[in-house]
Amino acid sequence: MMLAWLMALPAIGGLLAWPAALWHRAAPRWISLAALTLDLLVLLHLWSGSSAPIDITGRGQWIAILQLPWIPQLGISFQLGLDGLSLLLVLLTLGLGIISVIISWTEITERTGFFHFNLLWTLSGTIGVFLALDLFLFFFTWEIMLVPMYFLIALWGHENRTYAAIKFFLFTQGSGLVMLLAILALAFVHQRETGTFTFSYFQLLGTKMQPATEMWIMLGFILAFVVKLPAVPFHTWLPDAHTQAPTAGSVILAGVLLKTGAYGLLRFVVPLFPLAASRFAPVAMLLGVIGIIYGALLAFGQNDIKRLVAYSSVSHLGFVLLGIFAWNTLALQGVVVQMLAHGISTGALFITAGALQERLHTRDMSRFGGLWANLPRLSAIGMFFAIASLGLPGLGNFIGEFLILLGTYQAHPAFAVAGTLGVITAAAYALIMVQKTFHGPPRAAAPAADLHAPHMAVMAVLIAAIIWLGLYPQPVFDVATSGLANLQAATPDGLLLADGRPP
Amino acid sequence: MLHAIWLVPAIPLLGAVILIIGCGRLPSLLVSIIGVGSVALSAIIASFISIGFITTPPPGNAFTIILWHWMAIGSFSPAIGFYLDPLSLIMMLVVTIIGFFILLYSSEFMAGDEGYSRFFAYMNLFVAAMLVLVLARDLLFLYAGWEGVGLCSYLLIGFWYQDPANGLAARKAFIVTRIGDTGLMIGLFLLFTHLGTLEIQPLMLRATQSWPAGSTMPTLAAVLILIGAIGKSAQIPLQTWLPDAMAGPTPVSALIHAATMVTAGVYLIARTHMLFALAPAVQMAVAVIGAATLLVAAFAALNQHDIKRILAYSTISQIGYMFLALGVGAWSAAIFHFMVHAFFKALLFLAAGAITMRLHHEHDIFRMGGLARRLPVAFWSFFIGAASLAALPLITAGFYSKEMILSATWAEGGRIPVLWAAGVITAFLTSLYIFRAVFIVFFGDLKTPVSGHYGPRITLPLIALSLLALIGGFVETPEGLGGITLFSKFLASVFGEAPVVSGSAANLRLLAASLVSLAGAGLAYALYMRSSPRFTAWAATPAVLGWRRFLFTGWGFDRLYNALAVRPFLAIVRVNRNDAVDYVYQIIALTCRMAHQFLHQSQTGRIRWYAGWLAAGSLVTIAISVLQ
Amino acid sequence: MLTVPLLQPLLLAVLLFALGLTGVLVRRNFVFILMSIEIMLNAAGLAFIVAATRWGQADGQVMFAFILVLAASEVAVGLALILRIRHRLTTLDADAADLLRG
Amino acid sequence: MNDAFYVASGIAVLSTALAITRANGVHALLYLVISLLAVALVFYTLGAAFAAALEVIVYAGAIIVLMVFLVMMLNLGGAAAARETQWMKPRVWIGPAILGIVLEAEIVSILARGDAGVPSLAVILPRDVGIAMFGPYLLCVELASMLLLAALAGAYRLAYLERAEG
Amino acid sequence: MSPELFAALPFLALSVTAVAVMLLIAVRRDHRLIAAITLAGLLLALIATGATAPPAPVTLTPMFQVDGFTSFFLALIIAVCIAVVLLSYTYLNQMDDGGPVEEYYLLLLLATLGAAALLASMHFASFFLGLETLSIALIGLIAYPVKRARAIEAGLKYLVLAGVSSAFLLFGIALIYLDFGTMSFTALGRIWDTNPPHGDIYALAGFAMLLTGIGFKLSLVPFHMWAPDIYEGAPAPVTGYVAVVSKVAVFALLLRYFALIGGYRFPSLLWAISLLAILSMLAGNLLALLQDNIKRIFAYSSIAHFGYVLVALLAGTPIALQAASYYLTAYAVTTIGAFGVITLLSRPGIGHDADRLESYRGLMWSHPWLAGALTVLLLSLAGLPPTMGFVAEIYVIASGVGMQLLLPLAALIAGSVIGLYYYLRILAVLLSPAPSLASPPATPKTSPTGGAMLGVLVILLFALGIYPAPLISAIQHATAGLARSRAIYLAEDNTAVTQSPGMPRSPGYDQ
Repeated sequence: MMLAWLMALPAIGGLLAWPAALWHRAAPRWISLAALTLDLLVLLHLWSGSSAPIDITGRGQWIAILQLPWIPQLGISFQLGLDGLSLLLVLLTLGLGIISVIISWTEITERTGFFHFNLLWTLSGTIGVFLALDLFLFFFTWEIMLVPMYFLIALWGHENRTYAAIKFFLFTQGSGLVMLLAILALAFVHQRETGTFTFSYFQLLGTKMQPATEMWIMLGFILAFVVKLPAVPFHTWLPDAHTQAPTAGSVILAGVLLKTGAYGLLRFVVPLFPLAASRFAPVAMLLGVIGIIYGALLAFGQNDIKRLVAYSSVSHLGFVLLGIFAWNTLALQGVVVQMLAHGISTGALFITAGALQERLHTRDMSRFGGLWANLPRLSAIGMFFAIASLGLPGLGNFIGEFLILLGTYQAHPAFAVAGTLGVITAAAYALIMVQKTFHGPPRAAAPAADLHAPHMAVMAVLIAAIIWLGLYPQPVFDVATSGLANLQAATPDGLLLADGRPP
Repeated sequence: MLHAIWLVPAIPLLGAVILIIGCGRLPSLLVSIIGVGSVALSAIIASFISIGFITTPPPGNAFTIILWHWMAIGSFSPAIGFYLDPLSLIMMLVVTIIGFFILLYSSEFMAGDEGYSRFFAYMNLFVAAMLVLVLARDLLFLYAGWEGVGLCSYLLIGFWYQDPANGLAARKAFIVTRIGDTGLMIGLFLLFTHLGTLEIQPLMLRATQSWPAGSTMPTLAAVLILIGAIGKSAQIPLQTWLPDAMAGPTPVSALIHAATMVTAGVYLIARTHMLFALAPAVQMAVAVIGAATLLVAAFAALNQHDIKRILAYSTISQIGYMFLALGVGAWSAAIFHFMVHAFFKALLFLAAGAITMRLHHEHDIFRMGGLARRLPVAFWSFFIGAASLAALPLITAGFYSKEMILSATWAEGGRIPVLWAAGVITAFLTSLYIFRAVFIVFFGDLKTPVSGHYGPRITLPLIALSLLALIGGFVETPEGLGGITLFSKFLASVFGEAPVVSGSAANLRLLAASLVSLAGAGLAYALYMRSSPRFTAWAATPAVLGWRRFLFTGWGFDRLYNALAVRPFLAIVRVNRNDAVDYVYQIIALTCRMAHQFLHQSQTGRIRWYAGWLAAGSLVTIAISVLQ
Repeated sequence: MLTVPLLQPLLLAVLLFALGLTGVLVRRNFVFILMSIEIMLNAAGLAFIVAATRWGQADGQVMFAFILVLAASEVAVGLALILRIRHRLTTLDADAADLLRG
Repeated sequence: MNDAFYVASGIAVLSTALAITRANGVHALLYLVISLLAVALVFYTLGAAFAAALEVIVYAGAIIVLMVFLVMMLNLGGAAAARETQWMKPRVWIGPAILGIVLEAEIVSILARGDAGVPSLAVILPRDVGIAMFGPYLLCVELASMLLLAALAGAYRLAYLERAEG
Repeated sequence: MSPELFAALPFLALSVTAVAVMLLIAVRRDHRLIAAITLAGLLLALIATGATAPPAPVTLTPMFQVDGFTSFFLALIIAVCIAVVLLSYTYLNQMDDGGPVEEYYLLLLLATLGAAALLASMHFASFFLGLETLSIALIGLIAYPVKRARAIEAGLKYLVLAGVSSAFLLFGIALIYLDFGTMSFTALGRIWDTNPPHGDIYALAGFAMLLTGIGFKLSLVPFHMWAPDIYEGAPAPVTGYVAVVSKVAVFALLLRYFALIGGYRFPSLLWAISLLAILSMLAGNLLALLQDNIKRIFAYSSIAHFGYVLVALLAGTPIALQAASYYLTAYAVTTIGAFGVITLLSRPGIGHDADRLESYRGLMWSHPWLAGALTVLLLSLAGLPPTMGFVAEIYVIASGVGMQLLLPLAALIAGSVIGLYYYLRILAVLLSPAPSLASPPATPKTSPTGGAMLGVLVILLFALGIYPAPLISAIQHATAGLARSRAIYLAEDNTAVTQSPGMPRSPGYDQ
């Protein structure tokens, strides 16, 4: 039941926060903060109980499982499950959620109630995505995430918000519908196979299919996930959405929402369709490599700081795609760390960009320059995270990228070598950002104030987190291990590689 | 005692962290105490550790300590841990001691700079990262230090951030070295994938056990490591970043771009020398690259007029010697030269800094002159450094280290001693270009007014380093000159016994090499002290001028790379700034819009038209239903 | 009684139906359009009678009666509307009634 | 009987064609009446005497007369006829006419491929129709009355203000 | 009481109310009273529907049959009709063009009666009469504001086009009748059960012409052109009625008809329907794409929506019947809600409704409750959770996937994505900051009944979107009978359609 609360608390908080704005303008903020903190406590409580995991025969170890009837006529149940992988991602979600509330404290002054409602509902949907073990429920929460996010962008976004919001929505929803087709097709194939019509993840695992069928259904899933991830060439919604969203929206989008794509690939695509996934792996890895390079090239070319960070996300998540389809322990652990580290570092960069925009009223880097002199703290923090995102050892991103590439090398050396080139291009865009923004001759008029205390606190937490990830990621690995074992249990032999060599 | 080894990098790191958190608000005195003091402390600890190590060597002449396991995923378990053996001990000492002197120097040199605490923060961070690099037990941890020093190099080259040129130089340095780092990273993948560990010592052992010499795998691995080393150590073809890196403050150039970081490649190859021994072809390539770099950089140095750029090319060239030594298997010679080079090159840079700070940061040697009498401390230290660099016989440390390399090269050289010849020619050129600088800068007429004065924090390091540059070579002398082998004996547990070169032929070569460097100095005197009109006229002929310009730009490597890589990259970026992929979606959107317009216009509002469609639809429906 | 195959009266119905339809499509005057609809409905009625003849049933004629009901209703409402539109637009031109479009 | 059928058919087609092409409203309606009468004859030949009677009484008698009344009331005289002629340019009617012909050709070709059967030769008396109407079709007849009520209410509402407005 | 009479109670309630209203008009014109009586009659009919939902089908003459399916949809359309009455009362009061308003209720009742007859009909005669009663009454309703040129034009357009389509429909029925000598659905089904059809050209041509008539009522492309004009011209409550009752009733009939006669035996017919469905989904959404009249947008979107439900009809499995029923329910709730919002925002006095998209700018800030309701309705139309529209869309897609209708599904996906664009466009207008001064926000004097009704609808949308199980149970119960008759033709669920050579098949599905 705690699992349902995990999902429900933000939703309830959102429902409370909305009308609370009538009472006092700051009330929604406090309510949101309280709801998310409470949720975090629930999660930690669950985590503390993880020493006695629930063992489901053949389905791995779960920290908690919940199953309630929902639409029995259609074989749909309200089924949630928490394992190591989802635990980490929910943790990330809540962490960034709390941070988003804090950074919106001063940025969002209009319609605070509705803002926090949307923020919390997006988070609730995301948590649902990470917990859902029923494919219908998964799709339900997958869609639930979108609408509030649309509002966040369309209402509190910047100059081109409507276009960006609609583009974001169309891409995700269009691909989501294709995934829906695939989910239903899977359910029907399963019904034909076994006679039961169900959307339960556990029951659908191991459904026998013709190779062609498996491939088509898997492609339906993959489309939705790579659009969300995003992988080239389905990424073009991302720069617009990230750029136009308010800071909290960008943080949530980049930090959390993109991870749902990766999570979907991990949780559903490979375990449900191991054979097709292994056939598809080279293509996916190629897409990953293309994403790494292409995203970095585009990031380098941008003048808008948020666009730059957005394209850098494309590049970073290329690594994730690469790692997922390498499907060995090293690469998968790398994927987990990369997701967390990307969430933290990119989130922090968006906060930095948001702070800059708040102070300079532009995102155009050609109008920045030399900010170090006036805003040393902001600049130092911005540079720190730029460096983190170029993958400096000792910081979290490096661990992720290194493990992914190492794992990939064991599976497909050529892709690893190509992906490693991304390390060079990452340096190019991260440093050009630092140069254009913080270095160079001071151009903009001296802005008012450096970061204030709440922001500094947030940044300190993020810095600490990313250094911790970089120097001692073992706790993350330990938590993720059980989750990854659950996934790999579905593919006992690992992904058979294209050249037929087991990893 | 040895267990305190972790303090050596940790103390500078702590200093850096304090300075960063202090965020520029600490008083400058406190900053310098923290900045210099932490490295001093580290140097003292390092010294005690060294004494302990030498007096009571640990079993196997090596000591390992693991602080914590960085990660443990299956068999992949790199540790945050240190490995101390004679090689890393020497590196550690050089880094901490030279680092201490340079930081001491900086505390005065940088006084008054608005980024004073930032400077010390970065420098301390650098020292910490460099110590990690040399002390790391695992290749991955080494890589962390490797990237860390790269980052600090970037930060310090671009230290004066308001000038975009500095930023460009910094980025160039970072990205070019990163190209090399990528090679190293792939090398790590390969090594771990095939040998199952990244701990250096077991790794080397496994490599020798499981890979036959000359086979593909060690060759590949060695090539990848070599790429990393080339990038870091500014060897051909990745040398172009180093001259530009001189944009940073002079102490930075001294510490990072002369004494320590740029020689990390040498250390890396020495550290993994067993692997290179398994790949003779690659080892040959190391030697060839070293020899080529020697010559190329020396010629370029001859044509510079920025004093720091002369030194930069000289550094490239001198590292070429080290590579040459590595390539011929004279591992300890390479390390010996590394150490000596650290002494005299740091000295040269600090002296150059001492000059420029008194000349309002004038770097052009042709606008200096006659400084010998006005700046005696700077002159004498620069002169000693130059002598050591030029390897003036007997009295300078450079003489002994260079001799060791040249004799090893001769021994390895085979029938045609091309490599040896390159070394000797470069010795001549080295002498020529550095004395060219000496004569132009210190003699002749005073061209720029001198101001200010030196405090003890500048003179002390200069004196100390001068001493080292003179006497530092007596730990290893050729057979003909006493045959002291303290240094190579000490390293023998790492590299094995070095072969002793002896005989009259060796002494003859020794004599010849000495004459060569003296001849270079002499020629410099002839050309630049007594400016001969014939030489000036010859130097101004168009053909020569063209060559000089070509050499001035460092053999046109920058232009080549601009044309081959940088410009195409920028062109692609510019063309694709708006993301070509997005056009696909825009076309889809446009198609929908056009379809909408078309259909929209079909809604004419006319009833007969509507009825017509009704009839037509019916016609089609009937046709499909019946005639299908 | 008729002894030819029923195809022939059926063809007559089709012909009348098509003529009515052509009338709807061709004429611009609402009155003529209404008239043409009546022709079409009548043709449909004829088809029912033909069918009833084939089976010897009364149902076709019942349907015909219902069609008459529809035809009468259409005319009644239609004429009222025509009066209205004439009042508003001062024309019976069907093409002129295109306020609603797009 | 067959001859009567052919003659009546011919008249029906001809007069319908004339009805939809006349410019003058009254003329057209009169042609339509002729057509309806001819169809009534066809009904008769098909053995549907009751339907024939309804056709004459209700269709030709009531509905068309109502329309004649309307045409008179709207005073679609000479000017209107001239406008009608003007509207009847080939450019206007050629497209719809082709559509009509194609549709007809299609249906005809379909029907010709099938079998429409032959007359059953059973005479259906008005009595049979009545029995059907008040037997199985009883509720339908009730519904038809509701249909008429709807038409009545609608027409009433739509024409309501016409008196007041003149 | 005989079971027949008992089953006929809802119909009787409707007829009696209609007659009572007619008589009362003759006696005393009192808007409030007549509205109240209408409402009472409808409530009575609704209660009767609920109370009399027969456990087994009850036949009322060979023409009609009342069963669970009938009762379900009857309840739905009566409920919708009640909503329309609630909306209309204030609207008519404010319209005030000097003419009588009371006939409106009479027409509404008659139209509902026609729709009810459609739902129960088992025979072409009752089908035809129900349809025409509905149509003729609708013409009166559409053109009810006689002072509005647009309303008159809409009425006339509907009259002419409905007349033409009726002629097609009738001719089609005649051809079917000619071929088989019966007009009863069950009899037709039985004939084909004993003699499997081969080349019944007349019947096929008849079905096709019938399809023209039905396609017209459902405004499927290319029979759709009237819809936007009529939606725009008719007064907003009537538009809601046209959009919901006439379409839902016709579609429900189509479901029953198809199931009973076994239309699935005719692959070419399925082909034709597929084509109509695909065209409707694509063209409907494309037409709405940049439209700036909100009523027209809803017209186009309804075209598309019926394209979606046709996918369920094409699939024809039990799950598809449920899907179609659920979809129609969701559609009814949503659409009537949407037109409710338009009605409440309209000031009928000024001669047109609040239908310019521009007049909705910033509505979220001037009328938060109405705009909030509209937002929810739009989300439901777009098929987003947690609304009924979401479940409905999934249901329909599920039925399509179950039968591997790849081409229609592809069109469905493409159509929904295009559709999303304009729903979001409306949403963006609602949310845009300052309300424009050019067109001041519509009347704040919204009727409390209308508001309450909207509230109920929105709650329903959420409740049945989040927990649809009860409604699904009801639908399963309602469609069980139909599914049984369907099962006769589809001994095995997923063979009939896929075996037909013409149907599109997935290349990748199990062979």
